Amino acid sequence: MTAPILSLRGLSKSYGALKVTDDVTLDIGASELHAIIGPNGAGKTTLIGEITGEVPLDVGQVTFAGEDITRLPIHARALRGLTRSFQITQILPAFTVLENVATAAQAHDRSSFRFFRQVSRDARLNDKAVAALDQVGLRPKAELPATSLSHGEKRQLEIAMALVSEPKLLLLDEPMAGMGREETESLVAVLMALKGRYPMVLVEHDMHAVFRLADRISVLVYGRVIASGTPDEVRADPAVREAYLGEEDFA
Amino acid sequence: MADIATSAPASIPAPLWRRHAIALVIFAALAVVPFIWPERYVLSLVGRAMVFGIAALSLDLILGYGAMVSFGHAAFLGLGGYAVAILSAHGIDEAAISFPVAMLVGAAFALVTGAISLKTRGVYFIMITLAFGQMAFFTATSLSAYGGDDGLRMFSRSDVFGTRLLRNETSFYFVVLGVLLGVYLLLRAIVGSRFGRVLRGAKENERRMRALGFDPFRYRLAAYVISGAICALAGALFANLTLFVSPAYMSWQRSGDMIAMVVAGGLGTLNGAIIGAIGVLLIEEWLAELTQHWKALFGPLVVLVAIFARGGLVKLIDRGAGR
Amino acid sequence: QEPIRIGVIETLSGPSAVLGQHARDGFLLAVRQLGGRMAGREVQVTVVDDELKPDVAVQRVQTMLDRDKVDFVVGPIFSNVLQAIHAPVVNSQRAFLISANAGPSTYAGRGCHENFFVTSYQNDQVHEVLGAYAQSRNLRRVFLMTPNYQAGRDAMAGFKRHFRGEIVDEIFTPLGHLDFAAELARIGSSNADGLFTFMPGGMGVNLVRQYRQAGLVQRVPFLSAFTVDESTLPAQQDAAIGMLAGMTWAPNMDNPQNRKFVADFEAAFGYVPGSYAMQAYDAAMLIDSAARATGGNLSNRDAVRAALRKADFVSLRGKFRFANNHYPIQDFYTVRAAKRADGKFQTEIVDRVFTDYTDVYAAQCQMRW
Amino acid sequence: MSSTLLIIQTLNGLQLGVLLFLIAAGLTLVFGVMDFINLAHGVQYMLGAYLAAMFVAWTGSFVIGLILALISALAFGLLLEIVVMRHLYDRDHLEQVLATFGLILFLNEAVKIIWGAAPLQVPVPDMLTGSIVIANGVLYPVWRLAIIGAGLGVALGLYLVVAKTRVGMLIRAGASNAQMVSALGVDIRRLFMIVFGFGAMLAGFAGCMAAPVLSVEPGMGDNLLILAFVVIVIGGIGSIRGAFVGALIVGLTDTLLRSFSVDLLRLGGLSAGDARTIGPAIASMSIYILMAAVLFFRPTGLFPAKG
Amino acid sequence: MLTVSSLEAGYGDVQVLFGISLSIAQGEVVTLLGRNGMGKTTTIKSIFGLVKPSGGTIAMDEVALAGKPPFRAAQAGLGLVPEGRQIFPNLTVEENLIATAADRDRAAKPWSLERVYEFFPRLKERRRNMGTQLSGGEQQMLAIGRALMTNPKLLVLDEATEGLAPVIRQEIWACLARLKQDGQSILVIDKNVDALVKLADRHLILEKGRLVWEGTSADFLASPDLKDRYLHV
Ligand SMILES: Nc1ncnc2c1ncn2[C@@H]1O[C@H](COP(=O)(O)OP(=O)(O)OP(=O)(O)O)[C@@H](O)[C@H]1O
Ligand SMILES: Nc1ncnc2c1ncn2[C@@H]1O[C@H](COP(=O)(O)OP(=O)(O)OP(=O)(O)O)[C@@H](O)[C@H]1O
Ligand SMILES: [Mg+2]
Ligand SMILES: [Mg+2]
Repeated sequence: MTAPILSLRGLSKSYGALKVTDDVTLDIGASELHAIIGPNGAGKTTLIGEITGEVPLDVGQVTFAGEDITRLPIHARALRGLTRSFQITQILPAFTVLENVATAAQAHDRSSFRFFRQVSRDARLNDKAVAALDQVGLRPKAELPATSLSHGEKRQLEIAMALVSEPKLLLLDEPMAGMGREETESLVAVLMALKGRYPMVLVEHDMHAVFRLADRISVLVYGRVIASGTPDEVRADPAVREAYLGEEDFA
Repeated sequence: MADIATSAPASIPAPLWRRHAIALVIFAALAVVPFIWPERYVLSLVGRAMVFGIAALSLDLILGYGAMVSFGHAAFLGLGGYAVAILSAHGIDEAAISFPVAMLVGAAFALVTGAISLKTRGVYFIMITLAFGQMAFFTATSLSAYGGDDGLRMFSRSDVFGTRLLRNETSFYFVVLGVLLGVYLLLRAIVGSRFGRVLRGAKENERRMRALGFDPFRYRLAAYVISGAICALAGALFANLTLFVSPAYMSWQRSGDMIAMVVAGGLGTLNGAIIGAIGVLLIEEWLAELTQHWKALFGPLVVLVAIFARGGLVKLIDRGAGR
Repeated sequence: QEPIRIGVIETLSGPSAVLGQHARDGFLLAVRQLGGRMAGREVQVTVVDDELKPDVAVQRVQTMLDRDKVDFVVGPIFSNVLQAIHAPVVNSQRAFLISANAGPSTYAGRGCHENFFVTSYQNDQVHEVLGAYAQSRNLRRVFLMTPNYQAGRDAMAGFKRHFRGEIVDEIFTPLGHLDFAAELARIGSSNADGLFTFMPGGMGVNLVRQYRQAGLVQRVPFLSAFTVDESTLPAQQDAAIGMLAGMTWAPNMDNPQNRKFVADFEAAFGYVPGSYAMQAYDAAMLIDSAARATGGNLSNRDAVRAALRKADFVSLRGKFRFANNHYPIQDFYTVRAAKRADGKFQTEIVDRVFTDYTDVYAAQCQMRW
Repeated sequence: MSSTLLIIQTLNGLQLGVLLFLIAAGLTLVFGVMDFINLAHGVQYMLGAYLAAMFVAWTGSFVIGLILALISALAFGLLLEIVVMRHLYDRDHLEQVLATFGLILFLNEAVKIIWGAAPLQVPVPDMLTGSIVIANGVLYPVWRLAIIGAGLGVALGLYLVVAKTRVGMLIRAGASNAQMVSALGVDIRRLFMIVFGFGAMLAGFAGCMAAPVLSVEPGMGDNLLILAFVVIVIGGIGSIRGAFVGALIVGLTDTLLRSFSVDLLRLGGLSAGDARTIGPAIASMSIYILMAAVLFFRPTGLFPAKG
Repeated sequence: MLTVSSLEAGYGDVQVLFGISLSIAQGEVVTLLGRNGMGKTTTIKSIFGLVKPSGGTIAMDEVALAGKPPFRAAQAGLGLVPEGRQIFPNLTVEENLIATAADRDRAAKPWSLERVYEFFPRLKERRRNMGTQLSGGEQQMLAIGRALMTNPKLLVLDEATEGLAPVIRQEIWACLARLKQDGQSILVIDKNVDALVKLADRHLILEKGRLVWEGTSADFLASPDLKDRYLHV
């Protein structure tokens, strides 16, 4: 295995008596799609927060692309290519769909301390944004304010914003939640296409998607990694079946 | 607690031509005033309204586009005024010196207080800016050497590169109009720029902006400093207009008046700030002529604007023109 | 014939509105008694509110001068407003400024101006009255308390001008101060045998009532300026009875013009006039005297000024004349709050402290006439 | 700086704090719970004082006057709610600020038209006049103790209602998501109306309690409104407990610094004259400095309402 | 029980629903299917008065609801689990459950705190936590529990299993099945068509704001092209 893009060493975090992250050590390979699954409240979103810097750690170390980023603030991590989508949709509601994506592109395109040129006519940003909207199928809605999107459409918008952020690693927190079958299918296709290009961490409860996409899966229960392996290994693990998968067959 | 102004209803911005049409009408109207009413009191009334227009524009930048409700903004007005008046008391009457100094003073005060205030959000921000405004107010009150509570007189308007340009009422009027136009164009450019987009984005959803890689604090602070400098410039003009500065220019009521102007005119539109400032001052003046109990009329008027002109007077004009 | 136009600018909104109301009503009463005419010309009075905002005051005065073409500007109550409007009016080449209340030192000495007249007093004088009184009554140890602003500091300075005893302590309270519990505790625990204070408006109402509630009235006599007067007595009521103040006049001053003034005023407006009303009334009479002296021709400014300087009118104070700085030379009294037979409250004259008193700044004024 | 003086000043600080709490409580309730910024709270306090002055003068009895004033304050609050406030609940905070700013202008002028510009007064009720000895040689006015008592009672009652009852839960829920509360079967508008009316009555009550100590005059609520905002911001918006603690801190800081700042500065080595001029300036700024400091270290106040 | 006829609604000038008519009988479980953005949520919001309908009628047990404020719908017996959870962030879990609890028609077996906790043990563990401190899935459970605590005659779930772990999702299906056995009427929107087919009696398919198909589970299974055409599975 080549050097991992992201490595977590001994992460721990408690809220009072509740241990949400309990000595998590994990490596994400430079080209893999790594799924993290686990019951509700297991600490998956919290783990993503710890990686991006939103949730301060009690102990542990986060190394990204060979650099220790444990102490860096959120935006500095984002600028280094750590890109996330949110489980509970986070968009810029009054901006148009296009502006939402163009803003994401702007973050990675030179300084934003520019006071005079009209940004709405900035072709470089807009072109990138349009391309991303094409990929997720939101192009027709580009000029609408983002609030007027339906729930599922907002999820697609989040993905588009992640795509233009020049990610070195994509952290996707339940991107399929709230999407219909068709949209899920097309998102799976999008992620399939991206798979070689970006390493990804995917948190998702849609097992059909996870088992099709993931190279490796880690299972988080009560803040601990209880299993880690290929999809087949994980699917076969009785502990995982009991804690998470249940009776359903995810062939 | 929900952040101030994030709950504003989303709206598709008015078409470009209409936005410019309103601004065009305003500036054209202001430009012809001296030809129709050359009387001094009209020039000084409208001049005062324009000075407040500049101050309101500066407030709209942070309030309307950045959701930073500064409740101490009058402090900048006062600081700018005191800078000019104190320099003048020491014999420096040159605007080319005193105006930049005023702006620097405003910017410096904004930098220091902003760096502290911007740790907070929403109503907490409102109150911490009020606190700094009050400190400035009490400091001015205890400046015995410069008149303290009674205020400080200026004996003449500032010179401009040695000329007495500002002493003529009409040319003073056009200078103020020119500054208003300049500030308007500057801010119009800023809010549409990359910088402006980050500012607006941070108002919409700070968490999202951070995750995209922006540090909202730096942009907000920069906007706050720009705003403070511009408002201090308004203060410098204000001191020249009234030939007098006093702590009363910095009172919290005055900051409240400025917020009311911007909100009544229409938040985050720039046009609204100008319309609000001019509208409020002219209506006040007009009502005060009608009756001594004019506040009993003005108050309900303000309430009606708040309730019915959703989005302020510009929205009302927009809707009227939209039919 | 063109009417004589007079602009009256007073504070008519906010907590201090009552003072402006006294002044306005006093002025309007005078004009009414004059039958709305001076020297045969109709009088047109414009009353405006300065909102206690200097810039608003400048704006409104500008309008009076340019649009209404007023011949006289009368007012205001507060010094900071006067500071703001002084230059625009006195330099207007048209109008005279007659202050019917504010009398700051700024314009009494070197800053005196030929177009500026004062019908009230120089501010310090009222405080001096109490200093002199305390001195004459052998109060040896006096406690001073004023708000923390220029007028407050001036008040203390004025008091000390004639007082030779010991100043136990000085307190500056914030302006707009409401609750004096903390200060009263200090006064009570000091061994002062008198308190001198200057607490205009609502501050004075609170102080007087709390002073009474704290039971200090008997122990530490209460000497004040602009704290116990007809503007505050309706709220202080019994709490103020017996407290002393310094003034140039009181409603019970015994002369025919004053008896008529007080009676007419109460009939017209339903409350007891205070010194603010008296001074504005005198301002109107002063203008009337100048109009009469010039035969109603106000276009010759030098003639009008000369007539104003003569002050040829019957003041409610009995005698009245101007010093070279256009501030009055007059008598000063201690007055005491009292309840009248009809249940209303007023101040009443106790002692004359100064006779024909000129303010100390007049000597520095370069005007000679 | 004797110890009796310190005791009295502490009591005074406490009393000022309690009065501030009475005003701040209604403000924080309406603000925190309904997410409504009501600048008119200060004029509602003023109105309470005016009503008390009027009714006490009419009836000659403080208690009857107080009751009538409270009923009228409540009725007026409900009227305001119906005519103005309810159109603004789902609006931007700043539009609420604007509308209630208009109400301030109107009501300040209206009381002047109705009751005149001169200040009015309310006598201290007979049974509560005078002072009592609370320690060796320390006298304290009974009425001020009554204010302290009333404030403590209101604090406790409010805390219990908001934190422990279902009505309390509903109003907190309504603050965060009124539509959802309604969709679950509660008439949120009526609930808000009641809360608002109650807040108005609390403001009125504060006015009634203050009237015997302070002068009743137009604009008397304006500065106290700002102080009340300082209090709830220091305490943490929406938290009754925060308002209480904040009010006491502000009351004590203000009173004690006012009394002792000059002495402290002199102890610090300043000359008497300097201390006398700087001390009061610092004292008037003290609560603002305090607030800025609190917010610097705790950007959402001392007791942020959780969530 | 619930009857909707010719419902029209939209946002501002944009019309989203075009003449929707549907009815749900006592004890029935009905689904509302369709791709993203077709108007499912808007239909629910209109029924609850969260969006003002521009035309048509809505009646719940004879009570006319169109144009009425939301609480009328709830009082008439509708219980909502909204899209996006919308739990109260500043209340604890337990307070979220209690605050709006009601038993308006004296249900035979009313929902109580204990019953909800029994149903979602995870909630019991977190009952002192504030709403915001819950994980996404926990919030979802809480939203369902909260609606059940109003003892609704018709339970309306908009994407109620979104973001839930498979085991929990299975549990919720099982729970809905149990509720159905108890005679609870349910209107459900969900993307797990396969599970819904087993559970529900009838299905409605929305396409661009119009009702384009209606039928029983058997009908649905019998015409596989439906999925392709409208749901694209
Ligand atoms: N600020 C907080 N204070 C206290 N507890 C918290 C806080 N934030 C999260 N928690 C708790 O931490 C646990 C983990 O939450 P997290 O959101 O990481 O779960 P998750 O694995 O993403 O679950 P889901 O799949 O349901 O989204 C939950 O039990 C949650 O209640
Ligand atoms: N607040 C709003 N303002 C304007 N348009 C809106 C708003 N909410 C939804 N819409 C639009 O109405 C249409 C229907 O939305 P709705 O939320 O009802 O869809 P849905 O079927 O529930 O989709 P999803 O499965 O994604 O939740 C969409 O095209 C959407 O863009
Ligand atoms: Mg999660
Ligand atoms: Mg939906």
